[in-house]
Amino acid sequence: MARVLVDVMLKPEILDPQGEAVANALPRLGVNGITSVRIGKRIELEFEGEPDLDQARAVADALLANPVIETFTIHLEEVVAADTAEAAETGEENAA
Amino acid sequence: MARVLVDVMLKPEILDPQGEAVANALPRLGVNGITSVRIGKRIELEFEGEPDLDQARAVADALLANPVIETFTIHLEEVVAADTAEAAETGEENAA
Amino acid sequence: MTGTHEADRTENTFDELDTVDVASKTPDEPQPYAELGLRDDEYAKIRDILGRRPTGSELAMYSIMWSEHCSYKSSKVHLKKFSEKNPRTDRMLAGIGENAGVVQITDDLAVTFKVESHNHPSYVEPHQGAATGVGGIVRDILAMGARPVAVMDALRFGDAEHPDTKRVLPGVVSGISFYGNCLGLPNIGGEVVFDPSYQGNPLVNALSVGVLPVSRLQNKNASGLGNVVVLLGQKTGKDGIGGVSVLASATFEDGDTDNRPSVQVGDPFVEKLLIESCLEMYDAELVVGIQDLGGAGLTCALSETAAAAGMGMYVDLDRVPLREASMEAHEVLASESQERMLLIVSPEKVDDVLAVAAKWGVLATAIGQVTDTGRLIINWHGQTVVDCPPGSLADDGPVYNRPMKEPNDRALIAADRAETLPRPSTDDELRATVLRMAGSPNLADKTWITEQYDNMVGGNTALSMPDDAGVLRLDNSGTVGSGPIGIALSTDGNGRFARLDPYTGAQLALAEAYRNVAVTGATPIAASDCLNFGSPEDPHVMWQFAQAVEGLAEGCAQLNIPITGGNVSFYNQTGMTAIHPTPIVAVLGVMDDVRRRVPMGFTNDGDVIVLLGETYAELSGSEWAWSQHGHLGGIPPAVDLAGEQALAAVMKRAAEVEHVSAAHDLSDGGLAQALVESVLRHKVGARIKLPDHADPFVWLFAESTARALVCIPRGHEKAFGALCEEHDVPWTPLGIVDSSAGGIEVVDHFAISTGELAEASEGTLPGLFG
Amino acid sequence: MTARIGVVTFPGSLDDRDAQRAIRLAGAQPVALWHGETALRGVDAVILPGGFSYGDYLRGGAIARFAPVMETLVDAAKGGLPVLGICNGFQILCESHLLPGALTRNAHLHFRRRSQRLRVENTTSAFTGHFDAGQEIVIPVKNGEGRFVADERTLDELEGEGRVVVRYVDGNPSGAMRDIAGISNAAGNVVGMMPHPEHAVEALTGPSVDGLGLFTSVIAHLGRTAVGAGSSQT
Ligand SMILES: Nc1ncnc2c1ncn2[C@@H]1O[C@H](COP(=O)(O)OP(=O)(O)O)[C@@H](O)[C@H]1O
Ligand SMILES: [Mg+2]
Repeated sequence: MARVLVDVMLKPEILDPQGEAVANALPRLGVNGITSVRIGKRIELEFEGEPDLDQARAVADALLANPVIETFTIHLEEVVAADTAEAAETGEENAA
Repeated sequence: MARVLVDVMLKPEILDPQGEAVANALPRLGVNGITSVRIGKRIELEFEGEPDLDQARAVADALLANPVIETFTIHLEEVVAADTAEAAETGEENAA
Repeated sequence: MTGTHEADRTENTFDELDTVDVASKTPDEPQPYAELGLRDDEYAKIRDILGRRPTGSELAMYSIMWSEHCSYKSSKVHLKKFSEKNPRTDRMLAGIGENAGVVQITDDLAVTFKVESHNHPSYVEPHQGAATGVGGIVRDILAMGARPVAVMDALRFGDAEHPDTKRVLPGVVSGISFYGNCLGLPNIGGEVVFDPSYQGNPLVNALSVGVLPVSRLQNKNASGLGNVVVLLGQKTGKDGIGGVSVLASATFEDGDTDNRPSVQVGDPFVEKLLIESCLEMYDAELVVGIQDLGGAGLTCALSETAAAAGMGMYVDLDRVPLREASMEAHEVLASESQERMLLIVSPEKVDDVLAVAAKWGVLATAIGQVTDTGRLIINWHGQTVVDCPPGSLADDGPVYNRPMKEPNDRALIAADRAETLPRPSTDDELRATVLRMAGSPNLADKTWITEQYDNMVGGNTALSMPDDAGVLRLDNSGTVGSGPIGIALSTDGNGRFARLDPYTGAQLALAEAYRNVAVTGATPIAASDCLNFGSPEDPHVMWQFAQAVEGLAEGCAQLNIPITGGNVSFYNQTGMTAIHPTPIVAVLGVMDDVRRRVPMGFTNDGDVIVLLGETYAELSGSEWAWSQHGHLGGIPPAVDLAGEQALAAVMKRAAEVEHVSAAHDLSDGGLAQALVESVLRHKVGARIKLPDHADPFVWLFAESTARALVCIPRGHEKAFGALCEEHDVPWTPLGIVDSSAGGIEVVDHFAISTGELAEASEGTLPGLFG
Repeated sequence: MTARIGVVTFPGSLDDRDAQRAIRLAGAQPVALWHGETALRGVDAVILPGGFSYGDYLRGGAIARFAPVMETLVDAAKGGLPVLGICNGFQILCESHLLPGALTRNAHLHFRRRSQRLRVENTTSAFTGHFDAGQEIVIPVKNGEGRFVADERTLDELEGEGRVVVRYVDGNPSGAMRDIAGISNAAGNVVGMMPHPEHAVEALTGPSVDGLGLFTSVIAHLGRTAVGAGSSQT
C-alpha cells in the first residue's frame, strides 16, 4: 500500500506563534542548542487504489494549504511493514 | 546545515476530527479516490551546530507530542540548496 | 473451548466468539470478573440472573452497568433522601432518574439543567477530558427535548504554584473553551478554586442548561413493539473502553493497555450537527424515545431504554458503523465514542429520520427493534452474544449500605478555631491584607480563564462573568415564550467548609448558589448538584457523603426548592488521601422581565452602598484564614436559610421596582473582597464608613452568610429601607459610590487606589499561567 | 420596500440567528440561506455569520469556501452585491479570495473574547456609511484565529486605497498586522471584520449598540443604490 504525504508549513516570513512558544519553553527543559522551531501540518492521504500524485497536488493547492501564508511539499510514501521505516520516495516542492 | 523533523500523528485508534472534516469535503471538490485523511503536526527543529537526535527525541517526548493520544517519528534532514529536495536520512519510530 | 485449563488463558480466550451457546456449554470457563471490578457475590448474582455463566460481552456489560459510576451502588441509599424531602411542586416535569430534571417555568416553557463531573479524564488528558465533559452534559440536556442554551464550569485545581497545575489548568480551560465555543453555547459562569487537596485529582464539573416547549419533552423509553432502534452520530471506535480492555488482553494479569486509549476525543462540530438534527426530529415528532450515549456507551443506552419501557430489544451489532474494523463485540458495546444518540423510531418514520440526519450530514443507522420478549438480545457475526433481561443491567445492580464512621478528629478540628489566629492590628496591616487577598489565586480576577470562553453566542446573555449568576433571556424568536422572561444560574461549592462539617458545607454551597441567583433579582426555583467525594469504601468518606446529602436535602426542603437531579463522583483521591468533600450545587432562578436583572459593580456616582444581612465574627474556614495563615479548622459560618429567603425576597422586589442599580453577594473574602470586585468591575471607586461599633477586621473579612452589597440610586433609600424592614432584613448604609475616591477608601482606616487593586487582582493568573 | 438580507447557515455556523436578529432590529427582513443550495433567493445583501463552519478544523473558512452557496455568492459579490463577513465569515471571504490576506492563529495562542474598542477608518463601504470617519465604537471580539496577515505590499495597498475599514484601538486582541480589524474589497461592497457587530445591537446583551450601525448602513446603502430583485417582494 502507498499513501501520499502533504507537508504544509507557514511561509518563513509568517509568524509562527506555536513554534515560538515551543522554542521559548526549551531552555526551561534544559535544552539550549535548538535555534528555531517551526510547526506545520503533516497530512496523510490514503487512496483507494494507486495514489494519484497529481490529484493530491490539486487538493493540497485548493484546500490543504493557503497560498497566502503557506507552502506545501508532496511525497509518495511506501508503507513498509507496520510503519517502522519511512522513506521519502518522491520529493517535490511546490510553493504554490 | 541539517535539521531534525518531528512528525506527530494521532494514534490510529484515536478519532481525528480534522481529518474527517477534510475527507468529507473532498467529494465537493470532485475528488473521490481518497479513502482516509489523517492530519498531524510536522515540526522542524533547527540546531545551532550538529543536530542532536537524542535531544530532539527528548523534546518531542516532553513537549511536542502528547503520549496519551499521539505518536511521533524523528528524522534527520539534510537541507540541500534552498529546500528543493527532501530526503529522510534517518528514519526511526518512537511510540512514546 | 471446553475443559479449559490454566495454560489456555495465556491465549486470547475470546478469539473464538463467546456466544450464549458457548457459554451454556462451558459453565466452568474461568472469567476475569474480579479484574473487571466485580465481586464474587456480584458475579454469582449475574450467573443466577442468566441461569448460566455470562458471555464475554455480557460480562463486560454487567461490569460496566454495575460499576459505581453507572449503578450508584454506594450512593443510592442516601440519594433517596432527595426524593423523600423534595418539596411538592407541579413544576417538575421530569426529576431524579431522568437524563436531567425538567422544570416548567411558564404555561408552555420548561428548563432543564444538570451538572456532571469529568474529573478523572481531565487529569489524564486535561484538554480532551474537559472537552468531552462539556460534550457529555450537553447530550443529557438534548435528550430531554431541549435546545441546550448555555454551559458553566466549576473547577478545582491543586496549588496554583504547583508545576502540575500549570499542565492541568490551561489544558482544562482550553478544552472547555474549544468544545463550548465551537458548539455555540455561551459559557455564563462557573468557579475556579485552588487547594492542595485537589493536587492529584482536579475537579471538572460541567453544567448545561436547555430550554424546551413543554410539549416537546422527550423520554428514554424504548416503547412500541416493532419500533426501530437508530444510532445517530459519530462512528464507534475504541474510545474509553477502560476496564473492559481486560477482556481483550492476552493475559488477564497483563495490564498492557497501550492500544486501548481510555481517552476520548471530542468533535464539537459533529455535536452541533447532532443537536440541530435532533431538534428538527423532535419538532417533526419523529422520535418515540431518545437517550444519549455517555459513560458505558451502547451498553447503557440499550439497556436503559429497553428497561424504561419494560420491553425487549433485538440488536444486530454488526450494523453499528465502526471506525476500526477490528473491534470485538464487547468493545463495540463498551465504547464511549462521543457525539452519539440512540433513537427509538416507529417504522414508518425511519426514512424521515434518515433524511433529517442526511440533511445535517450526520450518520444514522437502524441497528435493531423493540420486541416483546422482555430480553435484550444482541447478535454479532450472526450469533447471539447477549441474551439478558435489560432491567437486570439498568435497575437491578447491587446496592450497598456502606459502613460509615464519623472521623475521630472532629472535636479537635472544631476546637482549632480561626477566630483565635493573629489578626492585622493596624490600618496598614488591614490595607496590606486586603491587597494580598485580592491577589491570592482563589480571589484574584479570573479573566485569563473566562476570556477564553464565548459568553455571548446566541445573543441572549444578559449577565455572565464576572456577575454573580449567569442570566439568559428566553428568546421568543427561538423557542417560544411570551415575553422577555429570563433564567439565572449559579454553581457554588466550598470544599473547606465541607471538610470542616459536610452537613453545613453542603448547605453553605446551596445557600451561596441561591444567593448568587437571588441578587440578580431572580427567584430561585430548583437546584441540582454534583457530589465530588473520595472513596466510598472509606467509612469516613461515606460519612461525609451521607452528611452532605442529608444537609443538602434538608436545605432544599427549607428553601422550598426541589433537587431535580444530580451526579455523584466517588474515588476522588490520591493514594489514601481523599479530596475535601466537594458538593457543588447549581441553583436555577427565573425572572419575569429579564431587563430588570441586577448586575454587579459600582457605576453611578452618588448611589448609596448598603450592606444587607448581619456580620458575625465568623472566620473559620474563611479565605482569610486559609490564604493568610494556611489554616483550616473550627466551625464554618452558621447557615441561615430563612435569612437567605428574606434576602431573596427583598432583591426580587427591589429589582422589579428598580430600587437597586447593582448588587453583589458576599462570600469568599467577605466584605473586603466584595468591595474590591465591585470597584474593579467598572473601575469606579467608593467611599465607605464602617459603623462606629464595628470591628473593622471582622467586618472586612468575616464570611457570615445571607449578606449582600447593594447600590441604591439616590431617592430610593427610604423605600428600600422600608422594604428591608418589611422582610426583616438587617440593612446598614456603608457609604457611596464615588469616582473621585479613586479606589476604595475606608474612612478613618485606609485607602487603596483602583490601579493598585487592579494590579494585584488582574496580574495573578496571567503571572501564573502565561 | 423592506430590504431583504440573507444570512448563510453553514454546518457549524453559530451566530447566524444572532445576525438575523440584528437585521430585524435594524429594520430589514432576514432571509435564511442554506450552504447546500446555490440559490440566493433574490436577497439585497448577504451576511456570512460567525461560527466554526465545518469545525474550522483545517483553517477557518477553508472548507466552507467550497459550499455550493459560495459559487453564486462569489459571482454576485463580484457583481456588486453587498456582503459582510463576520469573524468566520471574514475567514471565508479571504479563503474565497474575495478579500486579500489571511486570518491566522492569534499570537498569544488563545481564544480571546472581550469588548473591543475600534476606530471606523472608512465610511464609504456598503456597511459603514452611518458612521463618522474616525468614530470610535465598542464591539465584542471572540476568536482563536483572528490575526490578520498579508504581505507588506498588500497591506500598503489596503491602506493606500482606504480599504482598512475598522482598526483596533486600546489594544490589539490578536496581534493582527497594523491593528487591522476589518477590510473591504476595492469596490467597497464586500467587507470582512473579526469583531461581531451582531453582538452589539441591544443594551440587554451587548456592551453597546454600536454594531447596529453596520446593519442600518447597508440598508441605507441599498436605498441609495439600485436594489436587488428581492426588494419588490414584501
Ligand atoms: N471556570 C469558570 N467558568 C466560567 N466563569 C467563571 C469561572 N470561574 C469563575 N467564573 C466567573 O467569575 C466570576 C467570579 O467568580 P467567583 O468569585 O467564584 O463568584 P462567586 O464568589 O460569586 O461565586 C463569576 O461571574 C463566575 O461565574
Ligand atoms: Mg457571587
